[in-house]
Amino acid sequence: MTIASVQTCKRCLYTTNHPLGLVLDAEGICSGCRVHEEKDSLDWAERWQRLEQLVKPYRSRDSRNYDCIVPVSGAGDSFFIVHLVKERLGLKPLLVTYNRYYNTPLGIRNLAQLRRHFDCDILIQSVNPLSVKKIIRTTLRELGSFHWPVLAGQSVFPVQTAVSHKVPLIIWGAHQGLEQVGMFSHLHEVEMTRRYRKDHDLMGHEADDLLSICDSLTEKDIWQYRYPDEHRLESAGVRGIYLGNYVRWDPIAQHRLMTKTAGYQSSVLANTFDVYDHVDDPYYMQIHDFIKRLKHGYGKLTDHLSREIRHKRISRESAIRLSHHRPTLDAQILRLFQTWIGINLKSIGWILDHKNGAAAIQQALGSDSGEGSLFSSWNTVTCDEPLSSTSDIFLNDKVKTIVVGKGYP
Amino acid sequence: MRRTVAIVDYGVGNHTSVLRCVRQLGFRARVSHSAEQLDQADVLVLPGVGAFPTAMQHLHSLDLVSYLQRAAQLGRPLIGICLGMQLLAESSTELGFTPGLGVIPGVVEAIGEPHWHIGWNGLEVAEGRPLLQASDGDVMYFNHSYVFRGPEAFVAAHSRVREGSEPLVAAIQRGSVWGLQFHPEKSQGPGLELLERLIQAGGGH
Amino acid sequence: MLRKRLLGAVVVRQGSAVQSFGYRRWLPLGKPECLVENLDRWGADGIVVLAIDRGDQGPDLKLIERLGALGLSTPLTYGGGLATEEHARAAVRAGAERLVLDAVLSHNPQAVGAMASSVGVQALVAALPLLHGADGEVQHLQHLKGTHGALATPIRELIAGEHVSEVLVIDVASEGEGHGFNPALLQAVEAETALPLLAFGGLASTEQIRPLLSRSQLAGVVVGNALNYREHAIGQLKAALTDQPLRLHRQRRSL
Amino acid sequence: MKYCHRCLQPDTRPNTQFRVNGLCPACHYFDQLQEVDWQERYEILQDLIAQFPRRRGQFHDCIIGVSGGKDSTRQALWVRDKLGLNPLLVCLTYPPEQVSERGVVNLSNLIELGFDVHTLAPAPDTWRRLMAAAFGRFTNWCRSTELALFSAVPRLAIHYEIPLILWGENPGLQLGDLKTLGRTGYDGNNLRFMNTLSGGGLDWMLDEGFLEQDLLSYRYPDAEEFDAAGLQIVYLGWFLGDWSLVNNGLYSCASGLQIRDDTPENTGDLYGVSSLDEDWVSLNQMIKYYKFGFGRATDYVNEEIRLGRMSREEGIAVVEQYDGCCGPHYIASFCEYIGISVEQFWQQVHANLNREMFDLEADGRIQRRFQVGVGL
Repeated sequence: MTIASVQTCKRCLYTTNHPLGLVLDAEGICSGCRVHEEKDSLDWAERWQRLEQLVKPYRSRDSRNYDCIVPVSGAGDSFFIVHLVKERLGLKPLLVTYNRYYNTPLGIRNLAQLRRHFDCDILIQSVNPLSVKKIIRTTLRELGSFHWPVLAGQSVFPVQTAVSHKVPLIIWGAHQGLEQVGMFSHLHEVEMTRRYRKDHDLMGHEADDLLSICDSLTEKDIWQYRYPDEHRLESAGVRGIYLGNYVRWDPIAQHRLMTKTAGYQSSVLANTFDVYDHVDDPYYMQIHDFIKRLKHGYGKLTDHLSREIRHKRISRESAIRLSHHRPTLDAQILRLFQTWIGINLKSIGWILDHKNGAAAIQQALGSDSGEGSLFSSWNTVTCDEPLSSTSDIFLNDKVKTIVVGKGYP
Repeated sequence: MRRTVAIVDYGVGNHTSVLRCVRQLGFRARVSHSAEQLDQADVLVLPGVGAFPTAMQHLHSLDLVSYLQRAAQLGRPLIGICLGMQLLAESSTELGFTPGLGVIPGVVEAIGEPHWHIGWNGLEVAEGRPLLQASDGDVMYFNHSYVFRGPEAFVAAHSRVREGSEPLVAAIQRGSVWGLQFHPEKSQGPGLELLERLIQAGGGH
Repeated sequence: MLRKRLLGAVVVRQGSAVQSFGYRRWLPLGKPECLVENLDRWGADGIVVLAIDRGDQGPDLKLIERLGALGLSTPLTYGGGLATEEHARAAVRAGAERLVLDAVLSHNPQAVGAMASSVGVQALVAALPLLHGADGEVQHLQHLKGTHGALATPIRELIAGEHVSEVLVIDVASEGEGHGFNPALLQAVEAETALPLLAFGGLASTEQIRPLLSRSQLAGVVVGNALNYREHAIGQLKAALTDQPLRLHRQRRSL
Repeated sequence: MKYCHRCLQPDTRPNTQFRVNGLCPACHYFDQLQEVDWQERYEILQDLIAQFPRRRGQFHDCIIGVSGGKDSTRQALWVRDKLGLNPLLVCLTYPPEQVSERGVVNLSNLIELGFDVHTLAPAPDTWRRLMAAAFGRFTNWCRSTELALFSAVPRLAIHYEIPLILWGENPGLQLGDLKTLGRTGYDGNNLRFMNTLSGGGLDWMLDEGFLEQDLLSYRYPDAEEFDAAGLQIVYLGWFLGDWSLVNNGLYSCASGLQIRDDTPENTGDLYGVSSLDEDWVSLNQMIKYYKFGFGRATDYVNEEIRLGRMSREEGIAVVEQYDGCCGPHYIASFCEYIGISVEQFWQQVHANLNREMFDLEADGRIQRRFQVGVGL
């Protein structure tokens, strides 16, 4: 393999080390920034019409079925996606959710609000936690990740549901490969593929790749994460489209709108200034992202800052300053995770370090760095209106996270 | 009991694809050129890449010529693939005259016109080859410019470059020895099915 | 009857798969293994992996080994950095069935004969990146030198004398843009050789592919970028080309 | 109005018929059970299950419809740990406004016991409007929601190609539709012919102006779909010798089930172990009482009398005290939810009051005219 030296984009904060891949052009601007430029040059009204044409044949003819499947969670872009699907395209969606088990009260609340506000049917899959924990033990050891079941489940349950319910159209929000690193132009109108899921969502490991003669993980544990059989997929005509190809995607603006009109709620999170993404998951920013930053020097903060640079809400200089924020860990959340998974922190740290040939994580997990989010400074360094919490129930339950919840009032 | 397949390794080309393919089909598989290892197998597979003379030279230098000939005489199941099939013949004129294993009567010669048989082509299975019958009409991957010519009695299947053109030998059989001019391991579903049947039958009939 | 082929191309730059646009602009795609494995599952008629930045580093043997280890049941063709007989032998040993030769055709045409005796002529494919000049002349692009001009005599002899078994004709101007392949380029090569031809560059839709397939010397088309936008892109293209002599993919049925 | 000679079941239960010896069908059935060879039934069940091998690539053997309550927790554990099957649990859950905190905790408990659970929740606002319509038409808010509850399991069974459905007790008996009685005591397939489910089940909703595509969660598969998928509904209650309200509660509480905190004065739920996933059931039980003269306390007491854990006299006292109880806070929250006033609620309940059994006083109080255990 050709090892090129790591280079940084002259506009955003991404480097050529980005796990999704990144290409710099002759001017030193990255593929992600270049594709982002399309957001200000494309005729979005025309693209919306393309979308309307695209979904037309998928409307149920006899009203005996849903028009489409929409994967949702208690955070992310779910509100805006359902808003577009239900209120602007006028489709009848079946919402689907993979229960990640790491659910915050706020995430449960947002999901309940989503269902109520948009009046949609929802199907929620909970894979038995005994198998989920077994898988985590394997992926922690083999891939250095405990997030695999979440990534695998939320990317495949909608596809399985499309096949089983014979609702061939799946509607996703933005394509992360396009948004972050410019894997595709908006004009390519990229659709969901099994290849992308395996390559990027699953770190190159599909469910069956986790099985080994030497491991106690069995087919019975992983089968619910399998992609549907090629033949069934093809004969059902399953197709997953991304709204970001047809709508000028801007998560902050969308979240603000949904907070105002649909009752979405935000929360200050650790290790990033964004108050909207990942409010449903207590471990995402605190553990998953923390480990990622120690491992790759890259995490959600870089994603968020680069996104905001591109949307011209922050200068590159201010962004660089913010990017020096040292990630922190919350001891309470760590204890919560340790109890749930049943592995103590020292052991988790050792496993992860052994994978990476370092002692950084073991050390970091050992040092209780307490609370602290320096992102109050966000509001002073941007030319944009402040980002703030609208909820204080992110993790109001001091003892455990919720498997399923009521979420109301 | 799962069958054991030995892939004869004579130092030419890559055996990973055949190996992976055989294991994927659920058989035990090993790659070897030692008589001891080959002896333990139920089925021998002779793959092949490159030119005929080089391949024969390698077989000689590893003492495999007499081993394979004896295996055929003893009626042990043996499957030659692509060049491995051509090696079963008496001789080839590729890059000059070279004697082959002579396990199946026939010679290997340049195809003629057109010069190449590269790509996917259908099989016309000959009468009386029950093991191959299910693959009649299946499309397999070929890549060769030399071809087997020999008595019809040993020809198990043909292919034609064009509708109505001269048939090219695609598979040969003598007892439990099989030669496949195409690459079953590179022919996706239909190729894997055929290979599975041949191994399962242990060369068989 | 020999079927026409629909091959999938994976362009690799700095070890990663990329979308390539006219050999000038690239967008990242991911791990070559994942793309290749996917084309195998989709039932492409062949997979062509082109490592475009090998220069004089020789073939990317680690990459070929990783691809070989996937246990593909689709023929794998590799191109990039192949300059010597030793390179060719190593690439085949690592798991490539066929090899695409590009720069070596111009720089060291005599090496092609040595490669043939080692891995067989049937394993060798000549790549000809061509441009349609302003005056209507077809010109040959030499990446390493960054120059283009008429097809050099040694290359013309190699393909006319069939020292390779197929020619991969690349429409440089159209590459990656999806606006179709210029048939004049095929015409120019047809005048030079009777070898089967493969067309690569600019092909995205069935409307672009269909007219090419009707040319008798064309053995297949190679599609790159456009395979990355949809699930089952190969199957979708083939489903719309049932009037053409293409092979239909079939998964293995269990005994 | 006549009472069963043994328990406190009046013959006002819809579609019931007492035996000549004066026993209600439930007591009669209970007597019969004393002769049952439970080992034989267990073997019948095993033979039955053997007829439904897994489809390739599928690791679920059967589907169990669950709420997370006492019946479902017990069944799920028995099916997995005793029968050795891997069930998929399907839960049709209430909207956020209706589902109880206790209900979601119990469902969580079931998941954490190690089950795969698919939860289906119909659109909340449609649910609410249907409930309001059902109350307005039938003075029974369950008319729409029970359609969703019954439909979810066979619908998902068809989607997932898992033909074997295990159910608790025969809902045909509860619903009082004799057409649903199957070939045997455990066969539930006749449910598909039940008029209130399949076929005309949605008619009144369509009349109310709901669109067919808004009612997907309420549509019971029609007989053709049901048969094409080869579905088999089996009632587990027939195989479990100690199946009862209280026993199921005992099994499930020992496995982590949380029960009601509220008192029977507010809920009519004697031990607080039934319908745990929502609270407006109390109000429906109260209305049932005003329509037919018996409520939820009667169900508990009848069981206890049959099992010899309570005398008929003790039972009469309990029923007199708790049947028809419903705390005003449940009525208030229900009215707020469906958008009517408490006065409107009572007007409708009064209009549906069984005037033979009850007197409506001028001040709005309802007086029982019958004597519990004796009749009118």
